[in-house]
Amino acid sequence: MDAITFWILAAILVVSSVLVVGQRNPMYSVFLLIVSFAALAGLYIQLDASFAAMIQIIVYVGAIMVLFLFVVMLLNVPTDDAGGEPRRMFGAGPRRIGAVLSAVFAIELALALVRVVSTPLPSSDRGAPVATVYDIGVKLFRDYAFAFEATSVLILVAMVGAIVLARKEAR
Amino acid sequence: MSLLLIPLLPLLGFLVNATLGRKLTKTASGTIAVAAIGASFGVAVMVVWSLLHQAPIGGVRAIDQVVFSWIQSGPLSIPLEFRVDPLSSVMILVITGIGSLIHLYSTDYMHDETDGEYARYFSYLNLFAAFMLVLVLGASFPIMFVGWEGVGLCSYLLVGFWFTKQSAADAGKKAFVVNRVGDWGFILGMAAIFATFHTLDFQQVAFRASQLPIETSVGIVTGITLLLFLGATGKSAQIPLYVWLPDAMEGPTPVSALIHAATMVTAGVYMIGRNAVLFSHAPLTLNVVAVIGCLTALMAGTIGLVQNDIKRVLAYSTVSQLGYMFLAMGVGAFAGGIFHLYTHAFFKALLFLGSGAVIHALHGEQDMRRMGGLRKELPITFWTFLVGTLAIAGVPLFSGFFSKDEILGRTFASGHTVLWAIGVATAFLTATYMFRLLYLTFFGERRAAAADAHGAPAHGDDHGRGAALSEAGTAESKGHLHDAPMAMAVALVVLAVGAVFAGYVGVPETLGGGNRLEHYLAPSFVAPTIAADANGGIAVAPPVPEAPTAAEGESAGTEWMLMGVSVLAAFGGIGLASLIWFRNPRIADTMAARFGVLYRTLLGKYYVDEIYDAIIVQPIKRVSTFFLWRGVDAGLIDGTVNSVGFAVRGSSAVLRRLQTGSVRAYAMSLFVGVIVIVGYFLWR
Amino acid sequence: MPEPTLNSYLLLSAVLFSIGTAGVFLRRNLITILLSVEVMLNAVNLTFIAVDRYRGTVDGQIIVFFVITVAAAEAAVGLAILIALFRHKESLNPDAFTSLKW
Amino acid sequence: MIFGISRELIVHLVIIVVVFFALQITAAVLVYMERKVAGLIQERYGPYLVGPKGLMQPLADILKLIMKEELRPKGADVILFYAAPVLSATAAFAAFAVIPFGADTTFFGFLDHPIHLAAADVNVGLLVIFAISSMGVYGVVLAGWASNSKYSLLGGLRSSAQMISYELAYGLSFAAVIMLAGSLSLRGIVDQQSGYWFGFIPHWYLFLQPIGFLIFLTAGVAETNRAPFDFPEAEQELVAGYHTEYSSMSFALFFLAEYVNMATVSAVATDLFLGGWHGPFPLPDGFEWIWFLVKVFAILFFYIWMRWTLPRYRYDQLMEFGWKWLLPAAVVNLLVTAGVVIYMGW
Repeated sequence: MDAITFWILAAILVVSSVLVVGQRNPMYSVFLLIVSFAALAGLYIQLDASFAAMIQIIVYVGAIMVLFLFVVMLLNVPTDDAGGEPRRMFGAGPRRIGAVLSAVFAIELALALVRVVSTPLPSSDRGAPVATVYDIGVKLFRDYAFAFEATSVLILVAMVGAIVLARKEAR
Repeated sequence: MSLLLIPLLPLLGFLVNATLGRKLTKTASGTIAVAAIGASFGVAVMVVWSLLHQAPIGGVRAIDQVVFSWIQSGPLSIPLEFRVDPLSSVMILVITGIGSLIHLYSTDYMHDETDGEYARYFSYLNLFAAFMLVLVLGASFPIMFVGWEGVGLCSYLLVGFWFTKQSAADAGKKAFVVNRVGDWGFILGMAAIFATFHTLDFQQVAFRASQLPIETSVGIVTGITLLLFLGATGKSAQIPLYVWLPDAMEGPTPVSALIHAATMVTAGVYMIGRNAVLFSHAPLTLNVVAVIGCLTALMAGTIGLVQNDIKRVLAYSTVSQLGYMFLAMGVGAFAGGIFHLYTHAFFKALLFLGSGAVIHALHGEQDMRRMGGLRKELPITFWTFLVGTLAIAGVPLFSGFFSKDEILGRTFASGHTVLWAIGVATAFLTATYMFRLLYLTFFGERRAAAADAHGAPAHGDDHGRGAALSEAGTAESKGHLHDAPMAMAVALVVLAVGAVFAGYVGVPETLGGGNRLEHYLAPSFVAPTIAADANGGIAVAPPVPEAPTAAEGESAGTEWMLMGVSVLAAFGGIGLASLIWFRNPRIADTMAARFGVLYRTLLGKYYVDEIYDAIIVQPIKRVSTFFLWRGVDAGLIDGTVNSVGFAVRGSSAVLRRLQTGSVRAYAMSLFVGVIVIVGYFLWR
Repeated sequence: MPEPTLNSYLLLSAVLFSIGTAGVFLRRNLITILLSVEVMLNAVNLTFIAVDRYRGTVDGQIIVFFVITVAAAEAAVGLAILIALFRHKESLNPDAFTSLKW
Repeated sequence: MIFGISRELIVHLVIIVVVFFALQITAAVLVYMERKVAGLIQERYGPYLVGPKGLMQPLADILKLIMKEELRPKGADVILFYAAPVLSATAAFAAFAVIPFGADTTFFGFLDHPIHLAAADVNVGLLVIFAISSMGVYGVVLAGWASNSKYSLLGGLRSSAQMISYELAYGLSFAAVIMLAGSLSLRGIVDQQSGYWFGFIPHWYLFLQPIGFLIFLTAGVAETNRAPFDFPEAEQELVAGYHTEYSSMSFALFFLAEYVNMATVSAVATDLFLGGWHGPFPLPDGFEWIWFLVKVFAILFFYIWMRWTLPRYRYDQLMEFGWKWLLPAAVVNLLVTAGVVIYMGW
C-alpha cells in the first residue's frame, strides 16, 4: 500500500517538476508547481510528517504560489523570454553547459547514494501525529526559540523590503 | 567624601553645557557652570577638613582613592588614583575657590556673547577646572599628565576663544605649540622615571628616590629632574618657554585670571613641589631652577616696566612672580614657593579681574595710554585694584609681603646672595611697574583723545566688536562709565579680602606667626617614611631628616634686616613710580627718549620672539616644507598610495571581465564549485 | 513495487534538485527561474523530512519550517525585485539585466 | 461480513456517499432558501410556482443550467478555463470531508465497534480545512485569468486578494480555539465542548470565545465571497466577476462550490464554537447529528439574512477592515486566550 502510493506520488512529483521547468508558459509552471507541492505534501504524510505537509500546503500553496500567480497576472508575460534580446555570450551555449552541469550533478548524487547500502525506513506505528505536533511545538519554542525570533525579524524585513521595492516611485 | 567628585562635578558641568548649551539661556548655562565648580569647591572643603582631622600615618597625611585600574601591562600598572595630601589640598582649594569666583565674575563679563558662545565659554571653563583638578589630585605621573595635557588643551581653546580674530587664533596656537616642547620634556622625564624606579606613583618614586644618595655630579636623577623642569618651564612660562604667556592675553580676561595667573601656569611649580624629594636629590637641577626662576623674574619685570597694554603688564608680572616661585623651589624653600603660589593666586586673579572690569567699562579698551582718571568713575574696581597692587608690591601686612619675604629670606639663608639681590631688585621693579599701571589707569586725566592722536592700536577684548567698540568707548568715554556689575563686584571684593588676609596662614616666626602653612605642607616635601608600595603592601623606609623649616641658622636679626630691605625695595619702587607717572608724567617720555635703545629693547621684549622665529621656527618651517611635505609626504607616501591605486586599477581592468553581470553566469560558476566538491568526496 | 527505503527518498530529492538547477540554467524567464529555485528548496525539504523520519526526530521538520519561511521571504523580495526590473526594462530575461547598475 | 467486505468498510463508503450527496442537496436547499428569504425580506413571495411553495425551484434551476449552451470566450486558455470550476468545486467538497458531524455510533448495533461520523477522520483536521480552503483561491483566480476578460481578471484578483487577507484572521480565530481545546482534531475539539456549566449552559466555546466567533464568521463570509463582501461578483462593477464568462455546467459548478463553501464554513463554525452535535439537551444516541444540522442551518440562514440586508462594502474599506481591524482583533484575542490558558491553566 505505502509502496504504491510512494511510487505514484514520486512519479507525479518528478513529472510535474520537469514540466514546471520545461513549460514555456509561466502560468502553467505555477500550477504544475502547485501540483508537485501537493504530491510532496503527500510524501510528507507518508513520512508521518502530516503537520509539515499541512504547513507545506498552507504556506506554499496558500500564500507563496498565490504571490507568484499575482505577479504573473500583473506582468502578464505568458510566453518565455519575452523581450531582452539574448546576447551572444549568454545565448544558447552556456545554457547547454548549465544543462550538462546539472546532469553531471544528478549523476554524482545518484552515485553517492548508490554507494551507501540502502537502509529501509524503520517501521512506523501510525501514531497520533498530534503528539508530534506537540513535540514540534515544544522543540520549536524551546530549543529553536532564537532561530524562530530571527525568522520573524527576517519576515518583517522582507515585507518592508518587498513593499519598498515594488512601490511605484511617486514622482 | 569621594575625591572623584571633585573633578567629576565640573566635568558634568562641561558635558551639560557642551551638549545642550545652544539650547540653554545664558542664565541657565552660567548657573550650571558656577554651580558645578561651586559644588566641587564644597566637596574640596569637606575633603580638606577630613584631611586635617586625619591622624598622620608615618608622617604622611593623605586620602587615597583608586577609581579603577586604568593601564595594566606587564610591570606597568597605573590605577586611576586620586590622592589628597597637604600640598594638593592647598591646590584644590585655590583652584575650586578662586575658580568659582572667576566663574561668577565671567557670568557678567561675557554677557555680551550670544547664547551659544556663552555656553561654549563656560563649558571650556568647567572642562579646564576638571582637568586642573585631575592634575593636582593625580597620584601618579600619568594621571597628572592627563590633567597637564587637558589644561593645555583648554588653555588653547580659551585663548583662541575668539578664533575669528587672527591674533587670538595665533596666540592659541602659539601657547599650544610652545607647551608641546615642555610636554616633550615631561614625557621623557616620565619614561626615565619608570625606567629608573619601575613605578610612576608619586609616593613610590619619592620613597625609592630617597633610597638613592644625593647626586653631587650629573646623574640619572639630575637628568630626570631637568627634563621635568623643562616641562615646568613650558607650563609655567619660564625662560626659555615663557613667550606664549603674554600673547595668551588675547583670551578673555577672566581666562587670563584663572588659567594664566592663578592656576594652570602654577602647575609647573606644583609639579616640582610634588617631586620635591626627587629634586632635592639633584642639587644641580635645583640651582638651574633657581637661576632660571630668578632671571625670568628680572627679565619679565623689566619688560613689564614699559608695556602699554594693561593685560600684558599683568602677564609679565605673572611671569616674574612665577619666577619667584621657581626661585623658591630652586633654593629648596618648597613651602615658600607654594605659599607664594597661593597668595599670588589671590592678588593676581584680583588684579586681572580688576583690569577686566576696567576693560569692560571701557568697552574693550586695553591700552593704558587711553585710560586714566578712572578712580572716581569706577570706585569698587579702583579700591580692590589698589589692594591687589599693594599686595603684589609686597607692602607689609598684605599677603604678598609674607610670601615674597619668605622666599627672599630663604634665598639669602641658602647662601645664594646674588640671586637674593636680583630678587630684591625684582621686588623693586614689581612695585614700580604695578604702581605705574595703577597711576596710568586710575589717576590723572582721561587721555583717550590724546592717545587717538598717537593712533595707538586698541586691543579689542570683545570678540568682533573689538576695534569698533573701542572707538565707541572713547567716543562716549567722556560720559559716565558704569562700574563693575554685581557678580563682578562680588568676585572682586572677595578676592580683595583674600589678597589682604591670605598671607596670615604663613606668618613667619619672627613676626610671632609660627609659620603654620609651612609646617602643614612640610610632610609633602619629604619622602614618606612608610610608603604603600605598588601592590598595596607596606615598605618601611629609613626615617629621613626633618625638612628644613623656617630660618635655621640665621638669627632673627638677619631676618629683620632682610625684611627691612624688601620693604624698602617695595616702597622705593612705589616712590619712583609716583615720582615719574604721578607727579609729572613728562619724565616718562624724556627718559624713554634718553635711553632710547634700552626702551625699545624692553618694548620689543628683548626681541625674543623674533630670535626664536629666526633660529627655530623658520628652519623648522623650511625643513617641513621642502623635505617633509614636498619630499616625504608628496613624493614618498602619496607616491606609494597612488601606485597601489594604479596597481589595483590595472588588475581590476583584467578581472572586470569576470564580472559579466549575468546572474546565470555567476550561478553557474558557483555550481561548478559545488560539483567539484561533491566529486572530490566521491572519488576520495 | 519495492518498499521505499531512505535512499529512494534521497534519490527522489536528488532528482528534484537537479531538475531545479537545470531550470535555473535553462530558463530565460525570471519567474520560472524563481520557481525552479522553489523546486530546489523543496528537494532539500524532502531530504530533511526523510532523514527525520529515519532517525525518529523532529528537528528536520523544524528546519523545514524555517526553510519554508525563508522561501516565503525570498519569494516576496524576489518578486518585488522582479517587478521593479520589469518596470525598468519591460523584460524578464535575466540576460537583459547585465549592466550591474543604471 | 457481507460478500467478504467488512461492515466498517461498507459503512465508511456509505457515509462518504451520503456526505457527498447531502452537500449537493444542501446546496439546492440553500438556493431555495436564499430566494425565499430574499423574497420575504423584500416583501414579496419569492419562488412559488414550481412545485408546492416553489419547492421544486432549485431543480428547475439546475435543469436550466444543464440545458444551456457551453460558451467559451475567444482566446481563453482552454485547459485552465475548464480546470478552474472543477478545482473550486473539488476544493469545496474536499474541505467538508474531514468535518465530523456526529458522535461515534454503532448504527444501533449494526457495527460491533462505534465509528466516527465523518467522511475522513484526520487528527490534524483543522489544518486540512485551512489548507484546502487556501487552495480554493485557485479556482477563482484561475477562472479570472483563464477566461481572458478584464471583468473576470479583476474579479479573480480581487477575490484572491480578499481571500488571502481574510485567511489570516480566519486562521487566528482557529488558533484560539485550538489553544483552548489543546487539539487539532475537530472531533477532539467537539468532545471538549460536551457538558454544561451550572447544569444548563452548554459548554460551548462560543461563550469562551465570543470575539473569536465573530471574527470567524466575518472572515468566513469574506472567504466565501458572500455579501457584504461579495466583490468577486460585484454586479454593478464587474458584471459577474470571475465567472462572468462561464455558463451552463461550469457555472453551475462555481455556484455549487459557493454554497458548499458556505456549508463548510458553517459546519466548521458549528464544530468549533457551537459544540458540534452537543445540544442544550442531549438527544437519543445516534441522533446527535440533528443538533449539528440545526446549528449549521441556523448559521446559513444568518448568512442569507446578512446578504439581503447589508449593503456591499467598498473594496478599499474591505481591505482596510481586514488588515486594520479584523487581524489585530484576532491577534489580541489570541494573545488574551493564550494568557488565560497559561495562567488559569485550562
